[in-house]
Parts: sequence; C-alpha cells; structure tokens
Amino acid sequence: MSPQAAILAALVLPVAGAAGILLARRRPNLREAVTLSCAAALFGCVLLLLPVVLAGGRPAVTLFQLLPGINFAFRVEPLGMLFALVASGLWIVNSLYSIGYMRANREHGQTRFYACFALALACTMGIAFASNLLTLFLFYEMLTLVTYPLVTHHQDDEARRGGRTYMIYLLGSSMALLLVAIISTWLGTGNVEFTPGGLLGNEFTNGEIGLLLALFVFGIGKAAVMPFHRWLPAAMVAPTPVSALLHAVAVVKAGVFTVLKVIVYVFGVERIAGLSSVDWLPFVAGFTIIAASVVALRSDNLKRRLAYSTISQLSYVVLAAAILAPLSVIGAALHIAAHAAGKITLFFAAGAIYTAAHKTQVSELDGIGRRMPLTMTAFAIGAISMIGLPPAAGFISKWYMLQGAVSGAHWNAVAVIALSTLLNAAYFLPIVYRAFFAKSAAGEAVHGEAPPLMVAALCITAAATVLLFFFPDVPLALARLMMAD
Amino acid sequence: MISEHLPILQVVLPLLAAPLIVLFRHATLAWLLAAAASWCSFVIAVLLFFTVPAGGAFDYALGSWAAPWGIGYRIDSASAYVLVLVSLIASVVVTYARTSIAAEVDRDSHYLFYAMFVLCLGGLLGIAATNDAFNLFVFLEISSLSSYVLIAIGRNRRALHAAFQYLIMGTIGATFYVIGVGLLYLMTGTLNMADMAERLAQVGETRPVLSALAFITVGLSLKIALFPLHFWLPNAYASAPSVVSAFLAGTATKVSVYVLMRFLFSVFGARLSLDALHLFDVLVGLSIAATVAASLVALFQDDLKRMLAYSSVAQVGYITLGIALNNADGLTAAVIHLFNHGITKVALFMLVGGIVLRMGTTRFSDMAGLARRMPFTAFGFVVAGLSLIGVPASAGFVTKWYLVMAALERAHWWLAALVVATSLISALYVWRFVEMAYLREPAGEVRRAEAPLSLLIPAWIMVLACTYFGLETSYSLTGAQEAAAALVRGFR
Amino acid sequence: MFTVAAIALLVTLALALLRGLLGPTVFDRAQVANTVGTIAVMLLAVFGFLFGRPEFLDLAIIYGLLNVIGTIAVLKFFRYGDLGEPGDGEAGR
Amino acid sequence: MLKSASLAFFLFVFWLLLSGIYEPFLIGAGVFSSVLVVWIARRMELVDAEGHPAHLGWGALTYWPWLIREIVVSALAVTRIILDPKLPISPTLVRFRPRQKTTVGLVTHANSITLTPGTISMEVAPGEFLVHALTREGAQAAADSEMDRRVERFEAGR
Amino acid sequence: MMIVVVLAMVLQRNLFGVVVLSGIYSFLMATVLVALDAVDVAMTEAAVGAGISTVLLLGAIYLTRASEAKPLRRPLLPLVVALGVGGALIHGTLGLPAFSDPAAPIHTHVAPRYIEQAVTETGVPNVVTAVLASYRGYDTFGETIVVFTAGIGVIALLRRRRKDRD
Amino acid sequence: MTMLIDVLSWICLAGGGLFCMVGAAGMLRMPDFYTRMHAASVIETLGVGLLLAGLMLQAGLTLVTVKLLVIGLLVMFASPTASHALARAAMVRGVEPLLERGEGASKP
Amino acid sequence: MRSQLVLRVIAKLLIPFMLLFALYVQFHGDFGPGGGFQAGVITAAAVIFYGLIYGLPAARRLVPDRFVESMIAGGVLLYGGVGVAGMLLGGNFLDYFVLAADPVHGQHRGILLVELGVLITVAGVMLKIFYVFAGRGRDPGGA
Amino acid sequence: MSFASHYSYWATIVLMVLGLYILIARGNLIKKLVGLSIFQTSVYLLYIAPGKLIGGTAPIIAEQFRIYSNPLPHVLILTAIVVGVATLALGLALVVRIYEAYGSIEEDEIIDRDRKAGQDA
Ligand code: NA
Ligand code: NA
Repeated sequence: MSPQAAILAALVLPVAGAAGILLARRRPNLREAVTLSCAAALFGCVLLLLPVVLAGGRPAVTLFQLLPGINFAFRVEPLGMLFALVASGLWIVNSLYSIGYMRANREHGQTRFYACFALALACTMGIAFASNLLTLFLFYEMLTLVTYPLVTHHQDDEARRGGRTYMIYLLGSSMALLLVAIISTWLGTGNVEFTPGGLLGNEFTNGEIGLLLALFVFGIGKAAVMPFHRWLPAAMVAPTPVSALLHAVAVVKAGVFTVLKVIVYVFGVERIAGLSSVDWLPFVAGFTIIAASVVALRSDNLKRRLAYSTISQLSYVVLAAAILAPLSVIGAALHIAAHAAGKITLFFAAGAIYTAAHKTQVSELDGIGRRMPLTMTAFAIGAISMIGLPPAAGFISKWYMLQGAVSGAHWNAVAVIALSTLLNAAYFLPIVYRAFFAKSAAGEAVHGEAPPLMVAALCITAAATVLLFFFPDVPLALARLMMAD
Repeated sequence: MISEHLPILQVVLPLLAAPLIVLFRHATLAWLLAAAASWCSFVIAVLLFFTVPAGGAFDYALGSWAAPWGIGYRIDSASAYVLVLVSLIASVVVTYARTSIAAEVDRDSHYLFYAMFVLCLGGLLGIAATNDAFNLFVFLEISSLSSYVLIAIGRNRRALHAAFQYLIMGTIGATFYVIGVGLLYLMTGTLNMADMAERLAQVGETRPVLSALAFITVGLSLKIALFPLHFWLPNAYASAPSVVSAFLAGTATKVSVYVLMRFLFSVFGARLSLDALHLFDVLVGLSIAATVAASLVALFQDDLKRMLAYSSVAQVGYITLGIALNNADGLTAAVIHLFNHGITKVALFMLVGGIVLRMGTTRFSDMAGLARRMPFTAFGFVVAGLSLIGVPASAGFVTKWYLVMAALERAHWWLAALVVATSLISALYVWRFVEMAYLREPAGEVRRAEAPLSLLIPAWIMVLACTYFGLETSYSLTGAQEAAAALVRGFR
Repeated sequence: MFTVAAIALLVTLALALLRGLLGPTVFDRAQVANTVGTIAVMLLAVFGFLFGRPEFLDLAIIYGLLNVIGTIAVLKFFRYGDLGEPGDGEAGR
Repeated sequence: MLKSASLAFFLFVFWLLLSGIYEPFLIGAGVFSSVLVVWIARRMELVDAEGHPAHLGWGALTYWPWLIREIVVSALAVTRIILDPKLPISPTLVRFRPRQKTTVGLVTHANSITLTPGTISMEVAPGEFLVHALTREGAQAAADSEMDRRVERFEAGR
Repeated sequence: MMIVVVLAMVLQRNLFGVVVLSGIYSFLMATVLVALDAVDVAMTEAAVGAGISTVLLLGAIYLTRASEAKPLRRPLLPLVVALGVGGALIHGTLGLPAFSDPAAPIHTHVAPRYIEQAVTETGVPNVVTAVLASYRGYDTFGETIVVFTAGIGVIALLRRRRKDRD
Repeated sequence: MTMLIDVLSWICLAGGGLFCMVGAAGMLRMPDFYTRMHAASVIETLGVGLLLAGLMLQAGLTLVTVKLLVIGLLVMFASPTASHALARAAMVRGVEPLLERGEGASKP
Repeated sequence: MRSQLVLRVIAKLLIPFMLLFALYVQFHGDFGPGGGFQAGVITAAAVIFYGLIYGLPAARRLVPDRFVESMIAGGVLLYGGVGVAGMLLGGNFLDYFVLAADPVHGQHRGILLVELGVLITVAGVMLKIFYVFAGRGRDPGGA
Repeated sequence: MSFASHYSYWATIVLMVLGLYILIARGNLIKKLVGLSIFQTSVYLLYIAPGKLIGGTAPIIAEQFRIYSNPLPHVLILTAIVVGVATLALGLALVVRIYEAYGSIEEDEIIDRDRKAGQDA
C-alpha cells in the first residue's frame, strides 16, 4: 500500500466501519467484531505510515478544491503522526473496554455508540493528517458533531443539558473565534497551509499576532483553556468509554494537538519567540493549570475530579508550547501521548469501579483496592503519571517541559509546574491511599473486579503508561523531527 | 446545425411541452413529457455552460431580426450559470414530483400540474436567456402566472389565499418593473438590454433614469422577497405542495435576483446604480434586517415549511448583501449563493415532502422521534441544514466565506461579524429540528416508515450536492466568478 | 365640424357619467354603461374622420358588438343570477 | 339548404363591403370565412326562419321609412319634454294584445316600440305586450296603433 | 374624466357598480388610446375591458358575493405608499423629453426602421401587426403562452369542486 | 354640390350632437329609471342617426359609408334589444316604475 | 321561451355576422387594426353570446370542452410550430423569411399562421373561462 | 421641462396612485383585483402617450401620410393588456376558490378564519 493510499484508508476505514456497524446492528457479536477489526486495521494503516515519516517522508494527498487556493488535502508530518498513533492505538483498547462496559451496564443504543465512535476516529484522523487550517477545521467541527450523540447517550434531560453545553461551547468558540482566526490568517497571508517554521511572514504586527494567537487558543475550545473549559465537566454525563474518548483518545487531544500544530506550523516557534504580545499565554495556561487543580481537589465526584485534572493537564501542553523553547515544545508533544495513556487508564478504572461497585464518589472508595486490586493498581499507575513521577510516562514529558522552561529562564512556568505537581499529588494520592489503606464502610456489598475485558483494557493502558517511560523512542523521535522540520 | 439553436431550444422545449401535455391529458404521459423537457433543458444548459466563450456570449436573433429591432437571446457566463441552476433543479424536482404530487394533488389535475410546471420552467429559463427588457417581462409573467397556479393546485385551503397574495404582490412587482423599463425606453429608445446599457452611458444620471432604477429595484425586490417586501413568500411556500415549494424556492427568487443583478451591474452599471440613491446603504440595511429578522422569525415557527420559508427570506439577505458590497468577492458570493442556497433549499423541501407523505403534517411538535421513523430523511435534513448554516464543507460555507472576504475587503468588520452571527441563528433553528428528530421521544408507537425511494433518491442527490459543492468548489466557484465578471463586464 | 360633434359627444359622455355616479340603482349604471358604449362608438367614428383615418370604423363596430354582449351579460346576471342558464327551460333546445 | 346558401351569400357580400381590398387571397379568405360561419351557424341551429328572415325583403322597403319617421317624431316629442322646465311627464304602463303571429313579427313590433323614444316594451309574449310609456298619450298610441297594423303587413312580406 | 370614474370606483361599495364603472373606464381608455393613434391597442382594450373583464368580474361576483364589507383598514398607510410611488414617478417623468418631441430617443432610434422598412420587409402596411407578429413575434409567442397559462390555470383551479383542507 | 353636402352634413352633425346632449340631459333630469331610459333612447335614435347621416354625407358613396351603415344597423338592432332586456330585468328585480297617480297597468 | 323572445331572435340575426366580423378582423389585421387576439375575443364573444341566450349546455354541445382544451393547446402549438418550421428550414426560431421562396411572401405566410395560432388559443381560453365560471354552481355544498 | 408638456404623465400617475390605493387599502379581494387592473392600465398611457407625434397618424402605412406615431409602444402595450387580463382571470379564479373555502372574500375575515383554524387544530 502506498503512503497516499494509507492516508486515504485511514480516513475511509472508520467510516466504512461505521457503515458496517450499522449493517450489523441486529447481531451484537458481529458488530463488535467489526469495531475491533476496524480499529486494528486503522492502527495498521497508521503504522504503515510511521517508517515513512521517521525516514523523513511527508506523504501528501490532495482531494478537492475547497476554495481557490485552499484544497481539501492531507499531509502527514511527525506531530500528526504521533497523534494518529495515539488515537488509533487507544481505539483498540477502548473498544475492548467498551464491549465490557456497555454489556455489563446494559446500555441502550449500542449500535449508535459504536458507529459514532468510529466516525469520531475518522474525524480524528482527518485532524491529524490535515494539511491546512481549513481542512483541519472541517474535521474539527465534524468531530464535535459526531461526538454529540455520544455525549447525550443517555438521552435524558441531564444528558441533553450537558450535550447542549458541549455543543454551544465547542461550536460557538470555533465558529466565532477559530474560523475568524483562520479567515484572518488567509486575509493576511493568502495561505492557510501548515508550513514547517510557520507560515506567518511579516504581514502581521506584533499586536496583531497576539490577537491572532488569542483567537486561535480560545477558538480551539477543545483545548479547554479557561474560560472555555466548562464543556468538559458538562460532558461527564456520558458513559465512561465516551469519557475516555473525550479525554484521552480524540477530543481534547485534538484540541491541544491543534494548538500545538498552530503554534508550530502556523506561527512558527522562532517567528514569535520573544514577541511581547504572546507573553500572556503562559499566564493563562498557568492559571488554568492551578485553578483546575484546585477545583479537582475540591470535587468528591471521581469523574469530575478526573475531568478537572484533564483541564489542568491540557494546559500543560499549552503552557509548554507557549514557552516557545524547543525542548518544552517537544515536551508538549510527548505529553499528548503520555497524558493519553495515563488518563485513559484512570477513566477505565473509574468506569470499572462504577460497573463493579456502582460507586461514583471519591469518599465511597474506602478499601476498594482490596476488592479490585488490579483496577486500583492501574489507577495508581495512572495517578503517578499524572503527577509526573517515575516510572510513568508523565515524568518524561514533564521533564522536557521543565528543561525547556529552565533553559528559557521561564521561572514562572517552573513554579507553576512545581506547584501543580504538588496539587496533583494532593488530589490523586488520597484516592490511592483510601483504596488500599482505608477501612471500608460497614455493610459494603461484596463484589470483585469488573468484567475481564474491562480489566484487560485497563491493564494494557497501565502497562503502556509504564512502557512509555522506559521506551519513549518513537514519540521522542517524532517530536524531535517536528522541531527539526 | 442544431448547436446554433441551443439557446432557444433551451426555452422553447419546455414551453411547447405544455400544450402537448394538455393535448394528451394523460398523467403518466404528462410526466414523461415534463421530465423529458426538463432533462433536455438541463443537458442543453450544461452544454452552453461549458461552451460559452470566456468573456463572450452566444447571441441568437429570434426571427432572424437583428438585435435592437428584433428580440435577441444572449447567453453569457452569468445567464448560462442561472440556466444550469434552474434546469438542474427542475430535472431533479420533476423526477421527484411523480410520487409527491400523487399524495398532494388530485389525480385528474396531474397533467395540469405538469403543464404548469414546464411553463414555469420555460418562463424562468426565458428570463435568464433573453437580452430584451420587455421580453423579460413577458417571461416573468409566464413563470409568475404558472407559479400562482402551482401554489394553489394542492388541497390546502391556505394555499389559495397565499397564492392570491403572491399574485397581487407579484403583479405589483412586475408592473413596477414595466414602469421602470418604460422610463428607460423613453430615455434610450430601445429595449435591447445591451443597446440600452450603451445608450444609458450617454444619458447619464438623469431623473428618469434614477426613477427607473428605483422602480426596477423595488419591483424585483418584491419578486425576490427582499425584506420587508417578503411577506407573501412564507405563506406561499408553506402552503404549496412540497414539490412546488421545492421548485420555487430553488429557482423563482433566484432568477429574479439574477435579473436584479443584470440591471444593476450590466444595464445601469454599478457606478450609477449603487452609488446613486445610496443604494448601497439601503441594500446593506435591508439585507441585514432580512437575515437577522427572518432568521429570528424562523427560529420561532411552529411549522417546518414555514421555518424553511422564513429561512429563505433570510438567505436572500445574504445574496443582496453580496450585491451591495459590490466587489469581486461580494458578487461571487451573491452568484454562488444563488446556486448553493438553491440546491440546499430544494433538498430540504424535498425531504419535507417525504415527511408530508408519511406523516401528513409539518408541525414541529409532530417531528418528535422523526429520526427513528424516517432515519434517512432526518439525516438528510441535518446535512442540508448544515449547508443552510454555512458550516464548512457544506455549500453554504463557500458563500459565507466570500461574503466575509468581501466585507473585510471593504473594511466592514462589523458586517463580517454579522454574517457569522446570523449563521449562528440559523444554527439554532436547524438545531431545533435535530433536537426534535433525534432527541425527543415520539408520541405513541414508532413504526419505521421511510419515504419511498422515488422521493428519497432525488432529495439525497441534492443533499449530497450540498456537501459535494462544499468540498469541491472548482466548477461552481469558477462558474460563479465568471458569471460575476460577466455581470460587471456587461455587454461589452 | 367634426370637432364640434366630438365636443358634443364628450359633453354627452360627461352628463351620462354624472348619472352613472348618481346611480341610484345598478340598472341606472347599466343603462349608463350602455349609453357610454353607444357614445364611444360614435366618438370613434367621428375621430376617424377627424384624424382622416376611417379605418377606425372597424373599431367602432367591435365596440358596438361587445357593448351589446356586455349589456346582455349584465342583464342575464340580474335576471337569473346566472350566466349559463338558458331562459325558462330552454335547456332542451 | 337554400337558406344556408342565401346566408352565405349575404355574409360574403358583408365581407366584401367591409374589406375594400380586393385581392385573390382576401377574397378567397372571404369565401372560406362565409362558408365556415354558415357551417357554425347551422350547428348552432340559427339558420331558420327566425334567424335568417330573407322572406321579409320587400316589406322592409315600406316599413322602415315609416318607422324612421315615427322615431323622429317621437324623439322630437321626448326632446320637447326634456327641455320643458316643468318636465311634463305622465309615466304609464299599458298592457295590450298585438296582432302578430310569428316570432319575427312580434320581435319587430317590440323592438320598434322600444326604438321609438317614449315607449319601451317590457314584456313580449305572443298575445301580450307590456309597454312603459313616458306619457299617457304615448301609451294610448302604442296600445292601439298604426305600428301594429304595419308590422302585421311587414310580417306577411307585403 | 377617467380619474372621476376611478374615484367613483374607490367609493363605490357595490361590486356590481364597480364592474360597470370599470367597463366605462375601459371605454374611456380606449377612446383616449385612439386619440393617441394607438388603434390596435384601443381595439384590444375595448375587447378586453368592455368584453372579457366585465364577463369575468360578473362571473366572479356571481360566484361569490356582490358587496364589499366596510373597509376595516386604516387608509393612511396605503395612501402614503401610493402617493410615494406617484411621487417617485413624477420625479422621474419630469426629466423626460417633452410630449410629441420628434427628437426624443424613442422617435429616433429603433422605431424609424419599423415605419420606414416594415412594408418592404414584411409586406404588411399595419406596422403594429408587422412588429407584433414578426419583428417582435417572440413576444407575441410569449403572450400567447401567457393566455394559455391563464386558461389552463383557471381550469386547474376551477375544474371541479373539491374539499379544501385547512 | 359639395357645398350643399357640406352644409347638410354640418347640420346633421350639429343636430346629432345636440340630440345627444339633450338625451343626456334627460337622463339627468328624469325622475326614475324607466323614464331615464326614454331619454337615453333619444341619444340612440336621433342622436346617433343624425351623426351617422352627417358622416355618411362626408364619406360619399364609399365603403366607409357602408361601414357607417353597418354601425347604424347594429345600433338599430342592438340598442332596443338591450333596452328591452334592461327594462325587463329591472322590473323582474322589483324596481318599481314611478307611475302617474292612480294608474296601474291598463288592460286593453 | 317567452321571456327570451326578443333576445333570441336578435341573437340569431347577429351571431353569424359577429363570427364573420371576427374572421374579417383576423384576415385584415395586416391592413388595419386588429389581429389574432381581437378576432379571438370576438369569436369567443359570439359563442358566449350564444351561451348566454341559449344556455350553457347548448354552447357546450356546440363547442365541447374537450375541443376547447384542444384549441387552447393547438393554437400555441401552431405558433410554436411556425417557429420550429423556421428552424427546420434553415433559419432561426420564428424566422418567416425561409417559409417561402420569396422572403416577403414568407413573412406574410408566417404572420398569417401565427395570428391564426393566437386566434385559436385566445378564443379557446376565453370560451373555456366562460364555461368554467358559468358552469360553477353557487352553493358551496353542492355539485 | 415645462409642466404642461408632461401633463399626459400626470393623468397616468393619478390613475396609478388611485389604483394602487384601492389595491392596498381595500380588503375585498375582488376590489383589490379591480384596483390592480387600474394600476396596470395606467402604465399603458405612460408608454403610449410619448409615442404620439402631433400631426402624426396611426402607424398604418398609407400613401397620403408621412408622419406616423411610434408603433413600438403599441406593440408592447398590446402584450401588457393581454398579460393583465390573464392575471385578472387567474386572480378571479382564485377568489372564487377562496370564497368556496372560506365563505368570504374579505381579507380580514379570511385571515381570522385561518387563525381560528390554526388554534383549533
Ligand atoms: Na323607446
Ligand atoms: Na393588427
């Protein structure tokens, strides 16, 4: 298969998978088999591209003319490759987990769930491989639309309320800000292609660049930079596999990926480094990190705590990118992968707890580690990664970020990272402590682990989190290539 | 050579199909004739579109009388563009009509329906093809009279009054047009539009010319339902048979917009038309009022067809906004929106036709759970709805893009912002449908009752077209840019 | 000479119209319509001579014919309230 | 058949008189038109003694001049009444029995009455006329009249 | 005089009276048209105004009702609109060439050819007929189709009585 | 000869115009519908007749005269028919004639 | 019968001449005022007059509905047919020059035929409208 | 520019204003149509009056005349008249149907009835 064909296949496969899922709606086993095989095939396609990219190739495909000068086109570069790998890889695991979760909880509308999930992956691939802002924007918007049915999966009033918030925040920010940013870029430069080293020449003044950056960063609502973060907790109404999709596989990752991509390929790290008008971004990101951590600390609901943790972790990426030091940008890229693996583990664990013990609050978890040892061990690994301690992937990315911050003498950033590490520890470690060392309440129902598929999935991701610490070669290579481009 | 006669065959084939249909008085035969006429027109229009010389035109002298003395047809990029739009929509709609009118029109009136349909088609094509200001009026009336009948031919009694209102407003509009043309004739001595443009340049900005400009603009604004002269349109589109709503929404107002542009840019010349009389301010004001007010009204409609009708009024505002902005991007936006909105609205109304057929209602509250009853219809509605909003990758987006570009080029940031903001309102009313169809529990038992394929396939062709022309813009956009250029270039 | 006749006819027309405005019954107006028709026929004939184009007489004849039909239609309408009914059972003819 | 031919002849003469342009095409058109109209008239069942009273030819020569004289006289009388400041009218309805037997006769009589200013025939039926007259004298004259006798003679074709 | 008739029509509430008045109006219009040398137009106006329109209006009144309810609307706005339109037209007509000015564009462009050439080119002395049926024959084709449309339209609307759904 | 004809036709035309005006005046003066009809018939007979005669004298022995004759015949046939129908219709519709006091329809 | 007497007799006298006059107007449109449209109106008026006097059923028997509808269509087809004939004979649409060897003669022929088309359609439409209006009962419940 | 030379237009315009007034102000549908046809008719004069040449004659070519009035407006207006009557016929047909459906030809009553029906349904 040629690289071009692989790109197209990566886009088409999930759509075909969705169609297959719909066709197989009457036979659940077949349906799930379609999902899994499609996920595997997608991962295969993406893997096919990896050596090409690592070898310095940048395969590209152009399909239509969207507007004169702007094509509907794809081009695989290292950052997109990394993102695509993470997303397609986690889809397999997530599918395993979903099968367990959906069946155990006897969820309705499973066909719709799997179909939309597959479509969401197609959009994610589009985002990862898009060669220009507009193509990216198209998939970015479509991702919002196809995940909407997932967010409102329960179809009750609460779900609809949450779904509405989700839509309004994401569509509103992208239409009103991101699109404007894209148009402004087009007006200024006559170009929206992602260009290594950035596509901005000298068309914009210092102040305009600051404004444009703000339009992009806030317009990319999926990155959940405060104050555009509220959709993420609102979307917690969805079933856990969906949360995993949102937090780890696709949605928020698409957000920070886009931010990173814009900073690297539109603005150009070197072009805007040292400009006074972009100094505000580290502060906003830092504020988001700290504030979200504080909220997380105060939340008793486990998924809500995880959600605010995500908000905080996303802003690590933004912060790291905003420092504009090469090493920190590499750290940002790595963190996409690291956070994905860690956070998906945490959500899987939360879902397993819900499925096995029907518990949702942190305060109810006393002693649960003894009943669900595997789950809570995985949770602990995820938590360690979030805090940024070895031997978990989070350490590596944080390490790069810190190096970048120190090398650029961004002492504020260093302080934020340090403080947030403490806060992370403060809201994760008590859970681990409760689970394993607190005494469980009297009259506790007897239960064991969640269904095997779920446990297997969360074990895999926990293992991945650890493995990424020891073998960070591929992500690191990709991140370095990105900076070298 | 038959190819020389394409400009006239385009128009005459549908017109002559009508008496044949009446002669045979047979429903199926009538449909076949109407379909054949529509499809032939489409093929001819496409041939013309691709062969019309860049920067030139096909001229056709009717009766072999040279132009200012006889009536001439003139097909340039702009008219070819409109011809393709109208005949494309007619071809799709006529295919769709057979099943749709079976449900909405009495059986023994079917042949009359098809006769009226081809007449309307021929009239609209004639308007686009002619180069004679008075001949344009005659064809305007052919299309108008037949559309009054088409609206009233169903069983809904509201359609009668709606058609009457339309008749009154349409006739006033046409009469205003005739008054305007009369004044121009008195000042130039000619009715041929090319000749007229040439002579007007010498006459200049005199009172009769300005007055003519005002009458023609107001008259055509009535026809295109420019806010606040729009009130006939929602009633008409909401109560007409679905296939008629689809056809008229896609073609009638569009052709009138074309005529308005023809006059403003080619006959009067933009310098005279948009700078004199502060037409820019007026048009911008009305366009904004149209998009904002009509979108808001659409948001609160209780009936799907009415909602779509009000949305049409709003969408006309985008077109006139593009006209008012009067630069290359603005005109391109206006021209391409003729096409984009045309196919979008046709798609939506055709889908609604399926809903009418299966559910017998278009009330919003009855749409609860529609996605389960008619999944393809509901999904198609959403996809076409995205185009209505102007979401990227839909046809509607291209328009918005050019509008924003045009506004920014003129340094009207606020206009660009308004365009985006009004899109959000349309997003809300499309959203209302989504919520109803997908998220509300239907009352009572849900039985899967998808629209028949004979309705679904034409509708989905248009739905897919909405997406296709959002993704692949080279034909529609190149055509629109050339059409805009042809309009500005005029008859030189 | 023709001018005098034309003026006289115009005066007649004006007077007849006055009656038409005064009414009071619809029959008065119908009568006025009929008279106006007749006057118009004459006026056209005179105009023809006035302008030296006696072709206009064809026009006058048409007026005359249509005037009759119009009046009859009006009357049928009032006699039977219907335009299409044959008078007193003549349908079978 | 004879009536049809005669009607066609009359129509053709009418055509020639109207036309005034005598070239082959238009004359041909005249022939064609006359025949066509006769054909339509036959389908309308118009070609009978009522519709095509050719037999009355000679009577007209004597009746019409008399009628015209009557009309002028009565018109002058009505004119005098109109111009009289006192407007000396005495409207009267009168019902009487006419002598005519054929419809053509009755119609001729009725129309003659109406045509004569000062009298209007309001109801026309065999054996009964209702006439409105402007003055009592006019009514008397209509009821027992010279006109009645003359129409009878005219009807007989004398 | 025509204006008086129209004014009477404004005031007249009996629709039958309105019909009769409109018949008279058309007679007057036709007479004026003859005075303006438009004999063909006058003939048509006579045929239409005195004949067809009257019969049509009578038919419609017969099928509906003969008198108008009290006008319920406020007459001010319509008056303003109507006067505004009139004002716009007055504005425009003030700049037109004077009545019967032989140098006006309409007398110097296009029309002269018809008058000078029609007889030799078409062999038809009535220039109106020549222009109508030949030079601008396509307009007349359109006009015939308009008539056709109206006829078929009326059939479609009134061919039979049916229950109208609300 | 032409002089004589001109004078005659002038007289006819003037007279015709005069009778027309008189008839119209009568239409205004007369008290009820039926009596107004009598006045109108002056126009249709003497008025029209004299005018046509005047025109015929002008036209001489040409086809124009024939057409004028046709018009005359048309008026002669049509207008009493219309008047008759009008009067009948009015009566049927209950427009009461204003009669001289004490008079009904007299029986023969 | 009695009430119609005057009208009936006068109609019988008048109608043939009306019809002939219509044809006269038609054929003399080249030389004086008038043409297909006016002739069509007069033709229809004559038949309508007949219908007024003798009743709608009689008129419908004379010119049946079906025939009238064919007239309506036929006139347009005739007009369009002349146009197409012009095209087939090597000219443009509605080109009369090619209808005969002599161009002026061709013009004459073309004008005659299209005027005939106008007459047929106009007469048909007017008649049909009369039929439809007059034939429609008054009470909303009936028929 | 003299007012007198434009007086033919004035009559036209007054007729037009009156027609338009009837059309807009009156709620009776038949009267609206009558207003509409007056409005249309007024346009005839706008076209035809300027075509007249004083000393000219009807454009029917004959030996003895040299100056003819402009035939083109006549042709145009002939068409306009036909269009007008076609519109009237259709309008009246609609009015008849409206009357049968609503039992009224007054616009306010019709709108009222529609509103009531909308509430009932
Ligand atoms: Na009398
Ligand atoms: Na003619």
